[in-house]
Amino acid sequence: MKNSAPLALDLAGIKMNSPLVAASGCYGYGFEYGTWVDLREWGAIALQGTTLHPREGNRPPRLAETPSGMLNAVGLQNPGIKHFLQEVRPRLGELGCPVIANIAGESVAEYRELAAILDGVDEVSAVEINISCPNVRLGGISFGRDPVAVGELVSAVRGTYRGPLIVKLSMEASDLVAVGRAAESAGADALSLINTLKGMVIDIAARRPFLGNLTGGLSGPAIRPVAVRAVWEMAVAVRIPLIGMGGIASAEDALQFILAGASAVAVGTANFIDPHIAREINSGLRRFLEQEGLDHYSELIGAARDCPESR
Amino acid sequence: MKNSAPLALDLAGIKMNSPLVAASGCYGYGFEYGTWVDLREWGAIALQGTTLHPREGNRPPRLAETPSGMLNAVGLQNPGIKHFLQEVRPRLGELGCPVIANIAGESVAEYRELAAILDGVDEVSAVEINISCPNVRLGGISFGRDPVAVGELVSAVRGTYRGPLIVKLSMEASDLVAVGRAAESAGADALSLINTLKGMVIDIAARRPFLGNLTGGLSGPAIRPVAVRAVWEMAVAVRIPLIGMGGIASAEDALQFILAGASAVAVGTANFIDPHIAREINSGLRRFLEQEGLDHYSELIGAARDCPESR
Amino acid sequence: MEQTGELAHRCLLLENRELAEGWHLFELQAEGLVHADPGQFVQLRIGSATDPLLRRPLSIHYADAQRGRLRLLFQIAGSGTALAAQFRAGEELDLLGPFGRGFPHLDEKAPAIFVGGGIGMAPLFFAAAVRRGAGLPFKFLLGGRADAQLPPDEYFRSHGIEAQIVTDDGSRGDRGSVTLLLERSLENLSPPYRIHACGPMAMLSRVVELARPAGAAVHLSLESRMACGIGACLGCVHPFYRGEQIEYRRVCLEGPVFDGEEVVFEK
Amino acid sequence: MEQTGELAHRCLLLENRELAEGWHLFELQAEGLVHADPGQFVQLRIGSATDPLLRRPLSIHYADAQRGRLRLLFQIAGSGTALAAQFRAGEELDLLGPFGRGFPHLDEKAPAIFVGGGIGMAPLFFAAAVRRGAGLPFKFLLGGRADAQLPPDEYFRSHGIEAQIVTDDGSRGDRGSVTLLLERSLENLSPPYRIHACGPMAMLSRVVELARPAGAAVHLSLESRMACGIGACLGCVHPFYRGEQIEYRRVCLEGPVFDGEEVVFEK
Ligand SMILES: Cc1cc2nc3c(=O)[nH]c(=O)nc-3n(C[C@H](O)[C@H](O)[C@H](O)COP(=O)(O)OP(=O)(O)OC[C@H]3O[C@@H](n4cnc5c(N)ncnc54)[C@H](O)[C@@H]3O)c2cc1C
Ligand SMILES: Cc1cc2nc3c(=O)[nH]c(=O)nc-3n(C[C@H](O)[C@H](O)[C@H](O)COP(=O)(O)OP(=O)(O)OC[C@H]3O[C@@H](n4cnc5c(N)ncnc54)[C@H](O)[C@@H]3O)c2cc1C
Ligand SMILES: Cc1cc2nc3c(=O)[nH]c(=O)nc-3n(C[C@H](O)[C@H](O)[C@H](O)COP(=O)(O)O)c2cc1C
Ligand SMILES: Cc1cc2nc3c(=O)[nH]c(=O)nc-3n(C[C@H](O)[C@H](O)[C@H](O)COP(=O)(O)O)c2cc1C
Ligand code: FES
Ligand code: FES
Repeated sequence: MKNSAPLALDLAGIKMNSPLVAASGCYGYGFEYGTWVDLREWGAIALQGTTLHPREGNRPPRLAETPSGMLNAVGLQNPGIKHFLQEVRPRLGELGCPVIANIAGESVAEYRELAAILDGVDEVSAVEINISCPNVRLGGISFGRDPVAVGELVSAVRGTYRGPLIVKLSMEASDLVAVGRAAESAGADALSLINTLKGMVIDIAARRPFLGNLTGGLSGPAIRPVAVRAVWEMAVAVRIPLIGMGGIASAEDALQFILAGASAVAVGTANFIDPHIAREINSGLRRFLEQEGLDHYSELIGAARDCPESR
Repeated sequence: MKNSAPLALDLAGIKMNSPLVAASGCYGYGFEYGTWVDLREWGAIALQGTTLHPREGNRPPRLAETPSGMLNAVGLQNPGIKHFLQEVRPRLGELGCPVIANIAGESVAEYRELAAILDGVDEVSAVEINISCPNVRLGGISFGRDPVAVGELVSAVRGTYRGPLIVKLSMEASDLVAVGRAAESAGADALSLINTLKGMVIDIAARRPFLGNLTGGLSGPAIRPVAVRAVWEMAVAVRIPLIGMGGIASAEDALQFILAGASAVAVGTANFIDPHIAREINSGLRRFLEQEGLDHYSELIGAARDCPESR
Repeated sequence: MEQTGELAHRCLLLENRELAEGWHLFELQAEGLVHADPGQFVQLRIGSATDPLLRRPLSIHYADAQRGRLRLLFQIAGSGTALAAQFRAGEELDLLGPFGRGFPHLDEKAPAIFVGGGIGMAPLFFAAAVRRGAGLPFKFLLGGRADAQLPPDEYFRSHGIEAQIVTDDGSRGDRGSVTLLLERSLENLSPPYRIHACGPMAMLSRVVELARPAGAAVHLSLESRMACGIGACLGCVHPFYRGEQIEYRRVCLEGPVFDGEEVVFEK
Repeated sequence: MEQTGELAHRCLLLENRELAEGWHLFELQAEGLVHADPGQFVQLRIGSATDPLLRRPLSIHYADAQRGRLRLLFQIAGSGTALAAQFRAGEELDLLGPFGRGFPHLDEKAPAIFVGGGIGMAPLFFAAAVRRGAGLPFKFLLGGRADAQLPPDEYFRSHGIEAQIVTDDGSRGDRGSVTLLLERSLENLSPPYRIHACGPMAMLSRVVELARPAGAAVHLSLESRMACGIGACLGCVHPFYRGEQIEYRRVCLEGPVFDGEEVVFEK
């Protein structure tokens, strides 16, 4: 994983200049922010979720602010994989950093088909399968909850996609660690965690749920302690690298996840507040390494486990 | 449930002047705050958790602040049920409002014994069984996760305690709604939800978890959207009343839970910021009823479900 | 304007004035933002902590490119704007922008009618001032709740804007709604002209109805909850007609100003 | 003092002065708090939003009962105190208190030695001022990092306190730690006397060691993370010896001032 540059890494085959990933759904296709900011600060950009068929998404309002967090119920609005190949793919080279395609299906077959299509796409460095979107009702089957179902799903996708395969876990899982282990056994190369927590805001004046979709996914600093804990628990359970996320908004926050056991970290909501957040965090990480006299951030991965109580 | 006073209720046999409950573990035995504030603003006070044997609790630090929330890892420090009967019980009359005893055991037998002891205690209006404390390792068995285990536990306690029995649920449950239904079937008179979410903060300078117990329970406004959603989902699944909690700090917050389906609401963390919070919320609720031309708050229970999308 | 250059701006707050009841006018030193178009907006950060978390979108109310000065005008609507109202001269504000697409065709000869409902006048004021500067004809119609809840006449006049004002209670101008004013104006005017409106949805809907028989082009500035403001989160969408179909468009990127005929109004 | 009366206080901030590098002195109009004892503390709310969520415990640094004035003195230690440092004169602060048990025996004839490490001097100053007011003997020993990181001599003198100061770099007083000063003081003094100390744990531990041979009573003011401040949440506990046993006591209610012999120091 080590490299001459203090923040560079090879994450399950993705060559990254920094452990920072732009979190899926929070960074569009990269171009939106690319108009304004230097995308090379990112180790990789996870694109917004793509489905087989176009999806119009949920009815508005789709956003609600909550204490130190926000709910979103976008509902995977996207133009579908065909449009992606035609319109988005040719432009991905412009981004200047590795691209992770995030996919969601309504059945195992759909996930497989999406993965098979992306297997031939050089512009995409890795596929992240979202088994966890809390804002979409996928015909009743909630893939993310059950370790056996997740195992089957990942095996199926693994059969058609040869590049780095990341599985993004849901906190809705009946047993998060078991789901992570199932994904690993079925051939996942890395795990992303956590996705948003299912939440709700009631509009008391209207006496109804505020969001058009009733519930939404909670993201932002509010969920950070839950996310750090999830990474901590997963890090001892699997051998594949973890991409930690949930409320990261500073180098200090990122370090919490790394010390807990994450090899890389993703930033979602914080982009909305500070579009230059990747630059900020990278330079904060470099400063920390200098202060602590370390050559490479990977020396910190999981280092909080060395304390006596955690053995 | 209705009564002449706009905020009064009979919650599963507990006669309350207000739907506000002081949340367990956040209000000591009531006396600590009673020195300073008028406890009659509370509909009921849930005492700090009591165990069969004295517990010294977890090693400090036990608290960490997080964005719009806090982690605690008190670890059920308490002098045990014997001390409770001798020292606390005689003084409970002073509090001036109904008292809910919150109990936690290390085995079904312990819960039963605790409940049996409290069955004879007039000063206690109800028993709340905590199947969910995330800060205590109870010999490996985590009661709160599994519907079958919860059913057995509640049945056992139901056999020895004749008063109102409240079951406090854990978000760690593999399937929250199933656990709530199991508790109802086994004879629970009400459900409390939610308890804290398991979380963690890493001290990056020390490169170790900040809390002495490594992980802690996340409470406060940060978790409110998750708690409102939990109440919303549970309210359609069971017929027994719900005591909603998680981040309530204002009348507006309390109304979100009530509109989502809670018959009563509990306030924990917000007491630490505003010890007069019960008075504030009660008067806010009365103001809201007046504005909306309602006679009793119970007309609002679950009213957010009347919106077209939620049918 | 082209979307190049800096996105993030730290701007000195020169003045925070209560221009009407609950309306705050910020005068900022903001060289990087003064070339924005009328109808574009900024995202203001409120405080340095994580509650409130999201920025608040505010239209550019006026820009003085020569002096490098920018104005925002906002009404206290909730906790975020209440906190913003407490900012004091001398503080540095944290802004992103300019975002979105503004009012089109402001340089056309045909008269422009600006129709504002309450604080909806904020971006229209800038548009009117631009036309005024270019010597192009326009009308400025404004409705409010009461005299005290609108800026003083003098504020408009000092910028060469002759505002026609009505209030719900008749405490300034006639009693009535701004769409009544628009109806009257349209009687005296023959096409072509353009209508630009901003205000509550019910008012905007009525404006579109009134303009339709006259065949006048209408552009509306919409509001929506926003997170990114930049087109990346798909959070701020509103439904629009696209021929027979309805599609969601991002208020922050495709808007906030849209062709009134395409806006879907029913819930 | 008796714990009766009001718990919640809204107090006008009269002055916010930077007394030393990163040290802020608040002068408050606070009639309801001025009868507190030295060593007691208040819980200060930072902002009206939910981040930061918890109040911050601060010792009462000085109370002028006649003029109804209260002082807090704090060092910027993190985000909460950094925000507090921005409060301006004219704002109303939200305080709870007074909480806890203060320094005992301040009215005794036997000399008192106050030993402060850095900002730990905050509550000791009040205790010393009380003894000074009663004409009772005391010594005031203070250690700091450097001259600029301590209040000016004049600040002590104007309250009749003759502070003996050492600094880590020798930029004020001798170079060294405050426990060296204490060692010297004890050489020249014969029991009975009482020691009251506040500062970093390592310093407090050393103070207890030094006092033991002389058989002097030592009271220490401890710090701890707090939520309620009132004894209800069991969050702020520290371990103490109780005979052979170790037990947790609440710093907010049983403390913050404890008998030094009972404090457990090792991790
Ligand atoms: C492009 C655009 C330009 C705007 N220009 C102005 C302006 O010039 N002057 C002005 O006074 N107001 C303007 N607004 C509205 C302004 O953004 C909201 O009033 C403000 O965000 C409310 O924040 P709050 O915290 O005070 O209220 P909240 O307590 O958050 O909510 C109060 C109301 O404000 C709305 N609101 C809350 N958050 C947002 C958000 N992130 N985006 C949009 N609406 C939100 C809600 O729908 C709610 O009804 C504009 C909005 C948009 C989208
Ligand atoms: C009884 C008591 C009296 C005190 N009196 C003073 C005083 O007079 N002047 C002064 O400068 N400081 C005093 N302190 C310490 C002061 O409370 C902390 O420095 C302050 O809470 C730090 O908050 P922060 O947000 O700036 O720092 P944070 O970013 O929260 O943390 C910085 C450091 O402060 C400590 N800290 C954070 N929160 C708390 C908390 N709730 N309680 C205790 N420690 C905390 C942490 O251990 C951490 O190392 C006192 C503490 C106690 C318990
Ligand atoms: C507006 C929004 C849209 C999102 N869409 C997706 C998505 O399409 N696919 C996905 O895997 N995660 C999605 N997420 C989850 C984020 O990638 C991330 O896991 C989560 O927000 C926690 O990180 P944060 O707190 O840094 O935002 C979305 C999050 C937000 C806020
Ligand atoms: C310091 C602290 C101690 C707690 N102890 C208990 C407990 O002993 N038993 C219990 O059932 N819940 C306990 N809880 C959980 C609260 O009762 C409540 O469910 C939770 O904090 C969410 O509510 P809040 O956000 O209003 O605090 C504790 C919470 C806190 C903050
Ligand atoms: S606010 Fe994010 S897309 Fe418009
Ligand atoms: S801070 Fe709650 S018991 Fe001390």
